[in-house]
Amino acid sequence: MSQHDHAHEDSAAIAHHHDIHSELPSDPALRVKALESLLTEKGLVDPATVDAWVETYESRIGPRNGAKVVAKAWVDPDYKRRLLSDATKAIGELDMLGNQGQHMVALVNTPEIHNLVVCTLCSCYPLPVLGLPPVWYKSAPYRSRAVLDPRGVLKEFGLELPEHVKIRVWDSTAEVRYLVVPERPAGTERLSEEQLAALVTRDSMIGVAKVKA
Amino acid sequence: MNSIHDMGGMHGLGAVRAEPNEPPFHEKWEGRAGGIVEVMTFPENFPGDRFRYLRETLRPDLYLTQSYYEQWLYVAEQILLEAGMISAEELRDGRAGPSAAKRNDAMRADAVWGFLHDRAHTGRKLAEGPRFAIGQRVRARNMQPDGHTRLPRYARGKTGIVTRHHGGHVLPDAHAHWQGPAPQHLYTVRFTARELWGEAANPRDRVNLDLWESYLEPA
Amino acid sequence: MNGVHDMGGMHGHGPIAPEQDEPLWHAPWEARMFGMRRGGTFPPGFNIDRWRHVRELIPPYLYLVRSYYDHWYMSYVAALLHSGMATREEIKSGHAAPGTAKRNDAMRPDQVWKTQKTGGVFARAIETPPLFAIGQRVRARNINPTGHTRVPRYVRGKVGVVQLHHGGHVLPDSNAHLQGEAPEHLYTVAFSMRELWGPEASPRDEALADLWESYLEPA
Amino acid sequence: MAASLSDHPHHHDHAHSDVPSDPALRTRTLESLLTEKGLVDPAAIDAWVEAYEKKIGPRRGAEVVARAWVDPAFKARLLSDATSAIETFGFLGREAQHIVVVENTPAIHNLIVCTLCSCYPWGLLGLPPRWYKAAPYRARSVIDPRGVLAEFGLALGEEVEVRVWDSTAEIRYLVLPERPAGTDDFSEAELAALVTRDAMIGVAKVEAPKEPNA
Repeated sequence: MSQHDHAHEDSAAIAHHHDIHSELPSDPALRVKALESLLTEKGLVDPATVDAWVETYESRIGPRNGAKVVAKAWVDPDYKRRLLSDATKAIGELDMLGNQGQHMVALVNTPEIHNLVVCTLCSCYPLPVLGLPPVWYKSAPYRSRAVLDPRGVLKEFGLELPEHVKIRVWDSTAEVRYLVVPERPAGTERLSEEQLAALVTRDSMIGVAKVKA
Repeated sequence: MNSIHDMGGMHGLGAVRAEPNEPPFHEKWEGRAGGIVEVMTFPENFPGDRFRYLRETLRPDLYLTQSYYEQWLYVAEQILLEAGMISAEELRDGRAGPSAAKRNDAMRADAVWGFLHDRAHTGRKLAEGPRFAIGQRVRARNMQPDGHTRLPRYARGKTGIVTRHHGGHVLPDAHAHWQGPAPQHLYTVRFTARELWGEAANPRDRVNLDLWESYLEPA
Repeated sequence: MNGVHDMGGMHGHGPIAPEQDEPLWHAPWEARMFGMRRGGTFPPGFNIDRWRHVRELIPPYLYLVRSYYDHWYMSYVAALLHSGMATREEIKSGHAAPGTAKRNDAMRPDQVWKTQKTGGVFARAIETPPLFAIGQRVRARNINPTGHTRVPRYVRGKVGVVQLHHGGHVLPDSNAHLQGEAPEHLYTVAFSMRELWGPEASPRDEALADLWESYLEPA
Repeated sequence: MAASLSDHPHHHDHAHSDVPSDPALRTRTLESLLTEKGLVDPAAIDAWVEAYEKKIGPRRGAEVVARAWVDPAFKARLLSDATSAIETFGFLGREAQHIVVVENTPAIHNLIVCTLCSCYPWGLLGLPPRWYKAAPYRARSVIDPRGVLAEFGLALGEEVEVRVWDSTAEIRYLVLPERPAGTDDFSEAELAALVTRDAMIGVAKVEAPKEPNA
């Protein structure tokens, strides 16, 4: 059986199991509760491990990581150069690599080029530097139109770019993860790296917003 | 409009479930719904293409789950709401508002058979001749109108051969948006399955589409 | 697989409506589902490519209406059922069948941070040199596999310019179906908006996608 | 021709919620409202339903097919200008104004679909079956016609060319199936009785009779 036929059989077999959903309650809270109790009884999950994962992304991993990378790039030209030539290594220097963020590329916004990140196929997102993605990033409206009408999408975020700016939309179709380095806002010359990091928002590191002074 | 209705070439939509000696209407209401939408009074000069366009604006999940005639109800409601012939309150209550005047020009039963065999159609005489000839290689333009169009996504940018010319026909892309019939020459274009789907497709198979002149460019 | 998940370029999905100060979890069950996916035991050889493909196989109407972590629930359930690690009755009841032996190899809390730090490396060394160079014009091949692939429909058949080369990476089309990692050179290719969407698109903007060597051919 | 965005009904925010979810109730509600406003006459609805339940159906298309099988001159007219050839039958009209007949031969098998909605030759075949209007058929018939035909139990040889016709305009297609062997002494009416709706869509062949004149 050719690789193609095998894939076809395999997909059909998996899809068949999705028909269980007509026999399950629609409320996801009930279903997830039942799943956790089943997996615990079978020893397929340790609830304490579930807690640990939740806690990791609630308190240890989030957009503040990415903000630190951006602020450092703003104040340290040599770091910025390293970030541009090999973001994986440069972000690794700050110990901010990890699952869904092992192969990094930094996209520097300039007055002429504005970068925007999407995953049209699912929800790929640089978790170690930005934490978990917002719902809109994982939803059909953004996934469908970011590549087709980026200017229209940015308008819905209240960001209108002048005609002369070139927009580059990066569709995360592989395991490469993208971090937008927004433009440093004017009037922040005297701010410390920490103060600069505090200005950097999650949305500006996806590319749907600019950083305001 | 690149919405869920344009499903040519999609996978994952399940197996074809053909029902042996299937009745035209599975439940009584389906016949009533079909009948309402066919014989009701439409707004003045209502363009038929708009009916298809309004169905495309149905929310994607509803489009995939609601039955066919229920989607007709949605379209009929939109048409009458849009034209102000019914109000949202009237639709909700199923009762005419206090000031609503009753019309007496609805299609009568004895006119239905004639209506179903009426020969008004979308063909139009055109002054200038067709731009493309039978046998000519043409490419379906890579266009992404967010309004109504009859050029499916799977054929855009693909090259085929003109095999038939149907003369002038009303252009849905304009008609569906009250921009008049704007008739254009209509052609049947034949594409090889391999042009559409790559070399894994059967070498012998073909797909034919009826495409308006503005959809096409010389290849 | 040309599933409903491959939505780049679609209309009809409505406004984006970003939520201000959105919480990490919109309900406690979302957090539990997240933790189960990241900490739970999966069938032998299961991998992230297969996880994405199981999710793509969710029936389209459910895919469109169910929330994100509900997709995770449906995908984990399908993986468990497909591999025989759980039965439909167990999924429905939430209890292991009587007499089921309890495993003791589930991930422990003290392994979480290390897993988060080290997991998800997909780069692989490859002996063969890259077929394409930075700056070279390439075309995304017009392939329509029914199995898992990461070349979205909107770029297939389109010509772009290689921007980046990432070395060898695990090939999802093979890995998702447990046919081995089959690593290939991975490139980022830039497509002008006009190449993707036609002459009415912005003259300046472009969309880039990460594409494996087997997805590409010289243009 | 770019459509102005203003005329887009934003389907996300208008009355999805406050129409009855049960379609039967939703139908009754609309019918009673339109009747009260004089926008529809229930008797006309009855007439429409009866027309498609009893009078307009695949038997019409079968008559045209049988005539083409027995009358070569008619068949030639049918293949060159089906609309005028069918004129005399009185079948033209709603969803049957511009007809093209495509002939199946041992070398070519035709299959009709409407990937964008449900276009179908009502005047010749009546209202389309549910599977014709549903997503699985619309999605796959243009990309995997042989797979779809296999689901209808029809296996075609590699040497056969499958031609799929996507009804994207007002042109309505009818398949002229191959005449089955063993029907040489059949009357036109007996031939018509063999012709099924599915054969005229292209998802089936016309079966030869078990025994002649059975």
